[in-house]
Amino acid sequence: MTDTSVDTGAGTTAGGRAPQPTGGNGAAALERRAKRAQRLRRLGLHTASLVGLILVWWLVTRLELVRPLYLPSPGAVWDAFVTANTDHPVSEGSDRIVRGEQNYYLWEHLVASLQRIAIGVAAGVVVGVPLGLLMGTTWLGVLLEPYLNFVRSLPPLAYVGLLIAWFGIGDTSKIWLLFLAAFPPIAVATISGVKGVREDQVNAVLTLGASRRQTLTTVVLPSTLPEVLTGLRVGVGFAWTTVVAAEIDNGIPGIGGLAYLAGGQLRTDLVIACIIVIGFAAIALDLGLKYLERALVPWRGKA
Amino acid sequence: MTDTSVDTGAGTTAGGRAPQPTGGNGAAALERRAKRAQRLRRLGLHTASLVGLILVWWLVTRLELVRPLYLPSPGAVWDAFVTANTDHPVSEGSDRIVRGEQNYYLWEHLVASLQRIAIGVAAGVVVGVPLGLLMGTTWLGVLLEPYLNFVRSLPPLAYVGLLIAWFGIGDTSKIWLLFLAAFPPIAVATISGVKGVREDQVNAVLTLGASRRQTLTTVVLPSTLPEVLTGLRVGVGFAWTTVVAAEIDNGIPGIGGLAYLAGGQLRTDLVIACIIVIGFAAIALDLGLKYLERALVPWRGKA
Amino acid sequence: VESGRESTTAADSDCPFEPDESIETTARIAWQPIPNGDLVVKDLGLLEACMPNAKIEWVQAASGGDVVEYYGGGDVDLGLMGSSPATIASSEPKVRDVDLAVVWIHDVIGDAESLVVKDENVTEISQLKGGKIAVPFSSTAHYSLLQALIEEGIDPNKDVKIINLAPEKMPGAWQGDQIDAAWVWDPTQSQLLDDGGTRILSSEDTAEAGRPTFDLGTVDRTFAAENEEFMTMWAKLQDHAVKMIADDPDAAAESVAVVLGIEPDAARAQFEGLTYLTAEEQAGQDYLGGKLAEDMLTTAKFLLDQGGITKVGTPEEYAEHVDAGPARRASE
Amino acid sequence: MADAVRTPHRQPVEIAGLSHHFVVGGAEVPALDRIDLTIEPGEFVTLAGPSGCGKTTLLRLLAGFMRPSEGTVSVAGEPVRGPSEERGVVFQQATLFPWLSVRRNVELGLRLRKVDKAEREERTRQHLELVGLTDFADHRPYELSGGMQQRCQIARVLANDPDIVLMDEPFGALDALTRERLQEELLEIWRATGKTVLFITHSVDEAVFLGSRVLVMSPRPGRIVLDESAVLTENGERAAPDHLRALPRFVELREAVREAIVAGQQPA
Amino acid sequence: MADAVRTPHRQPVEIAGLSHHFVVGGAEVPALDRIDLTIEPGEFVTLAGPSGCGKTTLLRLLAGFMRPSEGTVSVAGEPVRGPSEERGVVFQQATLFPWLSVRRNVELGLRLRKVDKAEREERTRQHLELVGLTDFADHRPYELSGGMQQRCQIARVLANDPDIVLMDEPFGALDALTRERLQEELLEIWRATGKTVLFITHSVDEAVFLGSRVLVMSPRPGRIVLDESAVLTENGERAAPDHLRALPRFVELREAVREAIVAGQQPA
Ligand SMILES: Nc1ncnc2c1ncn2[C@@H]1O[C@H](COP(=O)(O)OP(=O)(O)OP(=O)(O)O)[C@@H](O)[C@H]1O
Ligand SMILES: Nc1ncnc2c1ncn2[C@@H]1O[C@H](COP(=O)(O)OP(=O)(O)OP(=O)(O)O)[C@@H](O)[C@H]1O
Ligand SMILES: [Mg+2]
Ligand SMILES: [Mg+2]
Repeated sequence: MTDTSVDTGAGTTAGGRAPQPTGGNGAAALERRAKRAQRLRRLGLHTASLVGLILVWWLVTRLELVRPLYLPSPGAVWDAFVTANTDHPVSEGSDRIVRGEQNYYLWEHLVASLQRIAIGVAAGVVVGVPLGLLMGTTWLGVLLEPYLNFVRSLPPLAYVGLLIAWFGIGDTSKIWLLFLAAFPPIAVATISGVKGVREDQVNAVLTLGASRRQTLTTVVLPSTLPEVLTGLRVGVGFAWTTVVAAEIDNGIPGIGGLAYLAGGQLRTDLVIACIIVIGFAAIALDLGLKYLERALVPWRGKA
Repeated sequence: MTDTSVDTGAGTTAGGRAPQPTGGNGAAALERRAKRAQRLRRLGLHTASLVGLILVWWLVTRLELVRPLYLPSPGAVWDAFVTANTDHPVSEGSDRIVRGEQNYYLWEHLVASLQRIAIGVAAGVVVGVPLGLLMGTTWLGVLLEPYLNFVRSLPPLAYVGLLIAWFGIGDTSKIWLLFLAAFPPIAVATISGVKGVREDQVNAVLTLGASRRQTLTTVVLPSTLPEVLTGLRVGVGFAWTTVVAAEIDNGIPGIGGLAYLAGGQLRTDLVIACIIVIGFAAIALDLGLKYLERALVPWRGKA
Repeated sequence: VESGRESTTAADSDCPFEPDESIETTARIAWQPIPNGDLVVKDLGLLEACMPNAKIEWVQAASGGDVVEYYGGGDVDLGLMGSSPATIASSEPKVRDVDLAVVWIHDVIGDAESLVVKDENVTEISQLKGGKIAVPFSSTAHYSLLQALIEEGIDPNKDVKIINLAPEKMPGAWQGDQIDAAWVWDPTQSQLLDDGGTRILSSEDTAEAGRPTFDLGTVDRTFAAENEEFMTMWAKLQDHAVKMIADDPDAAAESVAVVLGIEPDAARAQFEGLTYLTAEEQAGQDYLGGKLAEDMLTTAKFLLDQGGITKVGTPEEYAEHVDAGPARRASE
Repeated sequence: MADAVRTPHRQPVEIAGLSHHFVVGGAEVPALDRIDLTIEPGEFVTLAGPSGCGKTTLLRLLAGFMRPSEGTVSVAGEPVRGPSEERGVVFQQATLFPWLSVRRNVELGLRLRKVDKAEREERTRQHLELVGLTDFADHRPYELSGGMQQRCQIARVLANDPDIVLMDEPFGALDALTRERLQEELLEIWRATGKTVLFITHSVDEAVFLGSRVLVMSPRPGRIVLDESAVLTENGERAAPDHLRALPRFVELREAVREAIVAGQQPA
Repeated sequence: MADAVRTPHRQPVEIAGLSHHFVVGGAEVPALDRIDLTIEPGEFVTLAGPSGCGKTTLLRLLAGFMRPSEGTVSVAGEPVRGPSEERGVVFQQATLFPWLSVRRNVELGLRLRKVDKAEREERTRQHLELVGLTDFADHRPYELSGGMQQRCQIARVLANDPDIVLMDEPFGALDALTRERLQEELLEIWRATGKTVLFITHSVDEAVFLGSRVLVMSPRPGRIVLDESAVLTENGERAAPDHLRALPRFVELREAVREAIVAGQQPA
């Protein structure tokens, strides 16, 4: 099904409205133009809803419906955001200049976390997809499934201590934690995808002479791809939610570590600035994954 | 694809080995017997691997490869488990009897957490599935998707303070947190499932006179069901991982809260007992969900 | 399973004084797992016994910051927190969100929080230059550590690497040689000492240098004003617990052990590192009666420098957030 | 809405200047080229043409599954904006719902339109019988053979009693006997109800035998190259099936259709 | 493995006491009942029978997609344990891979067997041409019409050059002309390579025209009720297609097959 007009069933021409006859004009060009218009409309929609949201937020704080301890005004958060990205005096009037927060700019904290997430999620894919394929197609699934379910339900806060004891307080333990967050949804989605592979597609490739391994790579994997990508998106989301738990201990630089410290100091404005930065970074990452999905799985809903 | 012999393609007769000819003997009965045998074999496999694992654990602690502070022996953990489930003197010889841990038995802590998770996940389904259907089929998807991605990537530890401020320190804020953990994977999976619905199945039901709502309930929802269930399983798993974060503050009774308190007192044996209880409870829950899946979606991989 | 079940076996304990049946307040009290009189009061159900018609709710909190948030949400009326969060909460702009007063000093932190070093050749904090020191940030230990470093002329941002680490994770990092020292409390402190660590400084020392740290009892000021009798009884019982720690440490330790879920012996050992003050001592000039407000001002100035707060209040403002009333009434 | 048998509308299906192309990898692939066609109510139009000439595309445009690149499709004067219950579709590849039993699949349309239970059950029973699936009513679609799936689909559409029936090679997967039986049943239903039918087939014989009007399309891009009335009468009455094939007009028409298909395929 | 054209084995396909039932909701649904059949290497066996009689089931058992409830299937003396590249299958419902272009689908078997590039491309080109999809080589399967998908599937199987070709109504979705052309091409390939072919069809004419041996199955449970040699010779040579249909033996056989199918369907 296409993106916007799914349930009308008129899937071919995007946008849902029938284009007018246009004489000799190249219809591919026409389609491109319609797409651009649609993209613009979308952007408008998002901007409008964002502005609306900020306005509501501003009003709520302005009317003092919520105490600033919990919800500072947009202005205060913006100030915290700017301060965290610049060299600034430690307090008003002081001549001691500090760099950002905890000696790193906010964007440096973000980059540090992004690196950890990237490695953790990459490891999650490298382990989760083959493991999922294996578990979905062999008796290993029966054996390992309970352990997978065990691991994927453990609260990081309960076992992060063990990780630190084993892998130290450096990045290794943090990456492990992010990996352990990202890999189970990827593995679960892969297994579920494998179960949905059409029997006759497997049969077909076997009659063409595929070996066990070739069946996996030429049929099971591509046909599982949509679910793997959904799993990946969920996994990345999980990794983000775990970034604070991962960076509670020795997590500077790191946006999660910063948010935690700021929380401990009751600096809600900075906490919310961190939250928003995390949210936007996550949205951007997810957008990228969606483009990947569209490029890799053009046949979804068609066959 | 069936459960065990997927990639051989011999999907119809479970077990992968051809049953011998049996004369007039009812073949359905034969199949039932084969299934029972398989179930027994599975149980054996699991027991064996569990025993093996405990043995390795015991050896590791016995040979003192790891300090008991990080990994206590199975015996110590068992003792902590038993103590936590009984009335026992505060110390040997003392006549002050305490009940379990923190005045609750361990199983009561577990039940308390299970209640919260059940409510949170139920809310996640009630909100996530309709929202996912709506977002997958209407322009609301375009509008809400960034917000969904925003919410699903927020680290609970960063915003649990806000929840407490809004919903108090009682169960409400904890359930909210668990809801916010469980609902995004459900919604994301639903959206992804909707995208995979075959266009012609939607077309078919529309030519039968289905309204918009009827299309959703009679075609989109059932055909999305496998992915919704995968999402639900991931969501439940995720709720479990969040249970400590939810119960850090005023989380007694609660297995997550107990694990957190025990951790602060360096009582690793109790922490690990909690972890194992959480893990087993999660496995049991997941098993139930898998049965549900098998009962609800018998056509997977066939059409 | 319902929450709020309190100790079953000790709840029938008697009130040490004449129970006051006229008090019908509902009081919600935030507690933290710190071995002091508050836990004894909680475990023995003294408040419940002495004010049979009052409704007491105990709310567990993981840190002082959490308690401040509880106040902000209107979820608690009394709460225990360290001197740093109490100072933050008494400074602009937080004071606008939570209006609380310090009414009790549960303990003065002494050897209970100390700097333990790994290398036995290190005897001076200055020798830690270039090393890694672990401490839970935003805690009283963090404050003491920074004070001690600055005292010695060591720049906490440059000369040493200070790492935020939760106490329960320190033994692992310690074992793995990832930290050179830690400023921390029990049971981690004892664990590190057992693991070959040496104590070179403690909060006792920083206190002597004029930078004491406390675990403070706080109350919502409106609540305190409206419930004077309750506050008095509360302070009397806290005083009773303090005296019990001094006079019958075994019984007190048992209560603490029950709440913390540890051995009574371990609990008893932890008493050693803390100084407990009777109501009379508290009400005096050295503490609630005067100096505590100054200590808070000092703390505030320091926190400003560290970026913890944005503005230091006037001495009068801090004095306003200290209320020796309940302690004084209790000691009479 | 709730009455199962409706009086068919008396308005034609009009196709004007209809062109359609698909965009494949940025390039345009033409499928239909300026088709003008009016189907009168009650006509049984059969459509033949080489594989890939655009028959299914035309049917899908009529059904409202896609919007044409150019031109218009209208039914009863109203432009087609999407699928509707008045235009039932038998798909080339059966689209049964695997979560419903055969019976449920067949009665789905009636359920959706809230036809009352007694009537629904009766119509379902009738149509299951019609396609010979009575014994398989409680099976799931994936437990049926290919031909049985196709029959189930036909029952589903006919049970819903649409004014216009669009059928894309409905009998392609059936054995000769079943096929003949269903052909006659379909004609019977058509005669009794006056439905408008568009019937795509590969069998020239079937096209001429069933149609009251026969169309042939040429491939790439699809154009209509033959459009003949095929109301074969014998003494002024529609001829009985047995006699029909013997009529000289039948043989003649069959030859014409075959030639049109061959001619259309030549340049490709 | 790496040579694309292999000499076919000289061993028969043997089916002994083969029965199969499906379990639907706890109840047994019989599909095949004690079938004994030996297909000699190089035979072109056509199989007809009413819809749902078990043709596809038999083919899937031969292919090794399922294990029979009773009895054995063996090829060249070896029991069939699963699908194998020596038994190519054209499915009743095309199972193309939507993630591969038409060309990639056709060359998949050659790729899997690591046939070298030049030969692979040549064979792919040939077979795309054979089924008339040269112009659509870079399309995706879902961008093809139903008949084109079926042709693509045929090309995919033939390009892989299996010893035994199992075809389940391969020409069902094709127009008459394309169908005739492919019938002849298939015969040509069969004659040239000596492959063993099992060909399921609904067209009695096609069954008799193509087969060197014609089988008819009866429904529920499937049994073989007709098994006739159909090597139609004219002056000792296999008859040319044009003359074939005129032979009295052809007409006779066609009548016999039709009657067998009708007889089989009667009791149902
Ligand atoms: N979704 C699509 N995307 C791109 N091209 C398509 C699509 N559907 C059909 N086509 C192309 O349009 C042309 C006409 O296809 P159509 O399905 O209408 O043929 P048809 O006449 O039904 O053939 P058949 O008898 O084989 O079913 C073909 O060339 C086909 O490749
Ligand atoms: N997966 C299945 N589960 C249950 N029953 C099945 C299954 N597949 C086939 N059957 C049943 O087995 C019988 C034979 O089916 P089969 O597909 O072999 O028929 P066929 O001869 O190929 O028919 P057609 O010509 O319509 O394709 C049918 O009654 C069908 O309902
Ligand atoms: Mg078609
Ligand atoms: Mg079949």
